[in-house]
Amino acid sequence: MLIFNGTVESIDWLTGQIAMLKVHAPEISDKILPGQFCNIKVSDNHFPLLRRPFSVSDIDGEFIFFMFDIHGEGTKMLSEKKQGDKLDILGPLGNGFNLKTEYHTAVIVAGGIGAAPFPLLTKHLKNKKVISYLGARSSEMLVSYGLQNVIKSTDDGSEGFHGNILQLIESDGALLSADSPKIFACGPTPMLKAIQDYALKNNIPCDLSTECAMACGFGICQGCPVETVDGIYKLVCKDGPVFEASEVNL
Amino acid sequence: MLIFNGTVESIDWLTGQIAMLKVHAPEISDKILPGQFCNIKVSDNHFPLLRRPFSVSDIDGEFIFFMFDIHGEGTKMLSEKKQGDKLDILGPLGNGFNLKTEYHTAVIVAGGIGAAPFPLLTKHLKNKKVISYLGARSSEMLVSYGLQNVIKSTDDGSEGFHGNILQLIESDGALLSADSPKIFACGPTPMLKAIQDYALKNNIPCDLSTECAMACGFGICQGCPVETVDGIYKLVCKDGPVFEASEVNL
Amino acid sequence: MSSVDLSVNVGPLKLKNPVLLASGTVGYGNEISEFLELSKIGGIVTKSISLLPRKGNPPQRIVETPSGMMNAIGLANVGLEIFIKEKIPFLKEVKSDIICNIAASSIEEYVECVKALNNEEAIKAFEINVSCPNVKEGGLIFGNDVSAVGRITEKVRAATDKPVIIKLSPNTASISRFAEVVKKEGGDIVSAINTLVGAAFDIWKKTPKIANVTGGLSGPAIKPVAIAKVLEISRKVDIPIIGIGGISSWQDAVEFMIAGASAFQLGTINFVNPKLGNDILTDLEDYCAKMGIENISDLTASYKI
Amino acid sequence: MSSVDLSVNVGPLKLKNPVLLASGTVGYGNEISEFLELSKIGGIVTKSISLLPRKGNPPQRIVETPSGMMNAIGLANVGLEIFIKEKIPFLKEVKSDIICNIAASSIEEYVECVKALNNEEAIKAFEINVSCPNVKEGGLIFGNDVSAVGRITEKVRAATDKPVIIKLSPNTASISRFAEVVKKEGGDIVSAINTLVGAAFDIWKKTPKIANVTGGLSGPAIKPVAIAKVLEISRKVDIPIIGIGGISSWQDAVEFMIAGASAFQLGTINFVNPKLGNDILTDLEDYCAKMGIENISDLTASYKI
Ligand SMILES: Cc1cc2nc3c(=O)[nH]c(=O)nc-3n(C[C@H](O)[C@H](O)[C@H](O)COP(=O)(O)OP(=O)(O)OC[C@H]3O[C@@H](n4cnc5c(N)ncnc54)[C@H](O)[C@@H]3O)c2cc1C
Ligand SMILES: Cc1cc2nc3c(=O)[nH]c(=O)nc-3n(C[C@H](O)[C@H](O)[C@H](O)COP(=O)(O)OP(=O)(O)OC[C@H]3O[C@@H](n4cnc5c(N)ncnc54)[C@H](O)[C@@H]3O)c2cc1C
Ligand SMILES: Cc1cc2nc3c(=O)[nH]c(=O)nc-3n(C[C@H](O)[C@H](O)[C@H](O)COP(=O)(O)O)c2cc1C
Ligand SMILES: Cc1cc2nc3c(=O)[nH]c(=O)nc-3n(C[C@H](O)[C@H](O)[C@H](O)COP(=O)(O)O)c2cc1C
Ligand code: FES
Ligand code: FES
Repeated sequence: MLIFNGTVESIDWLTGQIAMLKVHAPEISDKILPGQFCNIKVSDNHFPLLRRPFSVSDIDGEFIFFMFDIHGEGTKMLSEKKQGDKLDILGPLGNGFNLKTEYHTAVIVAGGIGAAPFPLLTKHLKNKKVISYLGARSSEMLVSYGLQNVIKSTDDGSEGFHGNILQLIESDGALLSADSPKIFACGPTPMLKAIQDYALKNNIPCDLSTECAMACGFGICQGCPVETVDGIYKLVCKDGPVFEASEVNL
Repeated sequence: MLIFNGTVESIDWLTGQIAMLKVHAPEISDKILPGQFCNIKVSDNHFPLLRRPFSVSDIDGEFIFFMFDIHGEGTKMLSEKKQGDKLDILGPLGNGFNLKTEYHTAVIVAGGIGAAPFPLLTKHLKNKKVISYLGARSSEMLVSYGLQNVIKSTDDGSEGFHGNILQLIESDGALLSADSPKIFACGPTPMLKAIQDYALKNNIPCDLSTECAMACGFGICQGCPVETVDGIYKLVCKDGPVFEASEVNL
Repeated sequence: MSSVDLSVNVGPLKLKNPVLLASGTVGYGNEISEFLELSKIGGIVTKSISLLPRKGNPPQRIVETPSGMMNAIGLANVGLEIFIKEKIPFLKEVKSDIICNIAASSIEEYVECVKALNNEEAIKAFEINVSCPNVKEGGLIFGNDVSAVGRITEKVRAATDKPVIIKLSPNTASISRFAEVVKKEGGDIVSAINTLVGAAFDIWKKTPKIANVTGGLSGPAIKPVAIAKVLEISRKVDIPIIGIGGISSWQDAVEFMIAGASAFQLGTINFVNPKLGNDILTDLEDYCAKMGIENISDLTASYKI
Repeated sequence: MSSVDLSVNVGPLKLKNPVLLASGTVGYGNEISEFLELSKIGGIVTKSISLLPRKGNPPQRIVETPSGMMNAIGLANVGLEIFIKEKIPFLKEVKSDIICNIAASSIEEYVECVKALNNEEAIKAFEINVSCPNVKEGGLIFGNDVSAVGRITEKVRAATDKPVIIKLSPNTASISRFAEVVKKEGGDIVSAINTLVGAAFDIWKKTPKIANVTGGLSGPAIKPVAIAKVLEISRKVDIPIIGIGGISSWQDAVEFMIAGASAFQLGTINFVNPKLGNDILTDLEDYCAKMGIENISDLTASYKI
């Protein structure tokens, strides 16, 4: 966990709506686990005041990558960064995906910009079989950058299966027939809930990468609770963002 | 008085500290009197919230110029504008210098960035003799862009006369011996006060371009009072920024 | 899109739409009319007027703060006589509804002003400023004294049959107690909020940045406080509310209506974007259309808590 | 430059410098210690502790606002027992002075907490939070009731001989009346301010953005209000003040001291720039040196009005 100035190397638009930011960050590029995130200050004044959390999407030597879409003011400012700009980064943060459990097939389930953490995860899945389900509203939000064996769905049918990602998984069948699968899911909370239900019902180990509004990102504000099945609150930023499907009430 | 988006054409650094901003602004470029100013929004969010007032320094066809130094957050942001950026401008504002009075010699007295309005004024002084006294802390703040017959002073002696601008005027003597002079002064308030005293004592007509913190710049907030000799308040933004030396208590 | 009805009834006050321009941020309408068509907006609230002209506070009157500003104008105004003679004629011409804001140092002065203006047809309602933090005689003291606000409401009520709006101070622990007493004493509407008391120092000179020492904080910075005050009144007192405080976009305006406001006022933002009062109208219509709202008044207090 | 003496006496509380980290914005020191050397700063104020553990409010607890944020954490904390067992040992190791902040729903609970902690050497002072706007039983009600604050001060005073700091609410018309009663009942110090009550709505869902409906507004947006409150206390009551509210730079900190504060707390800014507590020290020294100030305590209430 460090605070440092990264240097913007480039911003590439992977689709009309999704950008990939490449930052020179030797301070942390060799210390990041898949599923971890950084908290980035997008302006050097009080507007916006708080940092913005982004998953580390990929690493290439001393460079780290963030995949994002324009959501509000903060992401708009981020999208306007130019090569050479300094970027105030705090990270890496959070726990990351649990890669220690036993499984043979990694099943990635990514909703929209929820694809962000998976290129880096995929790099860590060297000896596993990988299936990647990728769903989004429309084809503009589908990014298969860095993924393997991608099966797509869109809500509007503009690309791949016409329907939501759970319908895709159910109609596809590859997951249920996979050899000792483990699900890694990231996306909007309603999607995560659906995947959680599905995984629990079918008894499939499942890591959910969750989201919550954050103030600090490193455990000092108590702003980002997620309720566990025991009825206590854990912190998304410190205890998460990744939780086992059986652990939390979303 | 209009609100419109000008387009940044260029920023040139006239000295290490003083910049000249060139903006394409056909909406108003033919409607500006020397001494008038514009109120510019330097960011497109609430930081900073208020517009910033800047004198129109020069006009060239459809382009208008603003001369400024980096004072705080707002001018820093202005200095970072790039060619093609849109600039939200409200103007022209204020009364401008009074060019209708009778005089033969225009004596410009500019302190530091107070030189800003005078290139444009000088263009309007076609049939007059012109003397320009230019004073500043140091040579880095001396800008003779667009001025005629410049006589310089610096507080630190790094260029021209070593001393303040009033000492320069007194030691120089050209003003007192000038044929029917009128002073046009702009600069920090202590300087304006000194010039005001000098002008009143020597019975020389004198226009002072004053400054005041402003919220609106066009007369609706009552934020920018200047006391007249009659003890009432006038508004710097609407009744000024130019006042006769005999009219106001600075 | 014109199937959306933007007109609102704020108690007895009927407005063609909920957009008002706040007292002290629009002067008497002249200057701002260069940027917007006053006739298109719900109305304007004139700068606080007092019985006699007030010179106002010495400079510096204005200081910028993070996402806000402070002012200590000191209720500089032309006084009742000149207001009637010189300002009302202009106000008659712009076809906007005029709400006349009155500030005073005594209950008698409020009543006298209201009586003198009561026959002016151009004035649709009175907004009684009991809450200006920048005047020393009355202002803050009235605004934070429930019984004084009650007495002012009662006396002003007796002096006019035009709608009476009482403009409340946020510098209190319970704004709803004030709204309650306004209702009890026959006030028609409350407007909330006036500015928060603030101060700032120059660290090199150690002097206050504002000559009056303290000033009134306004602008986007205070919006969350204003929303909370409007909500508090809305949940506790059955009286129409005009929402004010930090509105800088149509989204903010909608937020105020959801929180309980029947109409709203644009203040500080007029200094930065004097066109907003016009621009906001289409946006409000579009929002309502998208949300399936036929009458914008259905938004008022539509919070789901 | 090291000729500047940064140490301050805040009443009976001696600090190596005036920099404190505010309750609820530094946890129990563990996480933030990765970014700054706690031993170098004046001290840290721990997250409000209550007799029993508190789960806190459901999400969403945080919302951003212009130049600020709102929170409704609901005083989530581990409770007295775990605090003593698990947190104090760590706090002992960092060589920073610890001020223990206590929140409670009854006067008895305050007293019980203070008594249980009174023998902990690591704790240098108690800060009594009578002003958290996010808890329903006590919080706001205590903080806005002068006589309740008086009674709490009196009872807590009787229960400890460590310095007693009462943390005041800004959600009141006259904060100095509260400071007065604190002084009268034997409190040593007041800290000001806690957060302002705010609210925000999602205009598409019409629901509050914060699950608790209202939250506490903090950050740069509220600085002018906090400065005004510190100044009000300083001008009216002879009691040491710890200034809090929107500090985001050394300049802001100096402004608080000029306005009357003997020390200050960094709050929200810790979330954005957790190093500030360290970085500020050299800046304060440089400022004092430039201004010819040998003891930073000379800055306190050095306003020229
Ligand atoms: C652990 C974590 C990892 C994330 N990784 C990515 C990523 O890799 N790529 C990506 O595009 N987005 C990611 N997000 C979401 C991203 O943080 C938000 O899109 C971003 O904060 C929006 O900021 P804004 O100013 O553009 O939007 P605004 O809506 O203007 O933001 C307003 C406030 O809401 C908060 N906020 C808004 N949306 C979210 C959200 N979905 N989750 C949490 N807080 C939110 C902001 O932080 C800010 O405080 C992640 C969020 C979390 C919690
Ligand atoms: C009529 C008029 C014409 C001006 N013309 C020019 C010009 O041509 N070139 C130029 O460089 N400067 C000019 N100024 C001064 C210029 O407006 C300020 O330097 C600028 O507002 C500083 O903004 P900032 O955010 O960089 O500084 P900050 O100090 O961060 O500003 C904080 C606040 O103080 C106000 N402020 C700061 N300095 C001044 C000042 N000197 N006068 C009025 N308000 C101030 C700002 O507007 C802002 O609200 C003029 C001022 C006025 C009133
Ligand atoms: C410069 C200025 C002058 C004001 N003058 C008055 C006034 O004369 N009477 C009054 O009732 N309110 C006055 N106000 C308060 C506003 O009407 C409004 O209540 C307040 O600014 C909050 O709204 P805002 O945040 O949108 O500005 C003034 C506000 C400002 C900024
Ligand atoms: C997330 C958060 C949690 C807080 N929790 C507490 C608390 O437990 N006890 C307390 O006395 N104050 C608490 N506060 C208030 C701060 O200590 C401080 O008084 C307030 O935030 C104003 O300072 P700032 O603007 O610098 O943040 C909290 C503030 C924030 C932002
Ligand atoms: S965001 Fe602050 S504790 Fe998680
Ligand atoms: S700046 Fe608003 S009246 Fe002059």
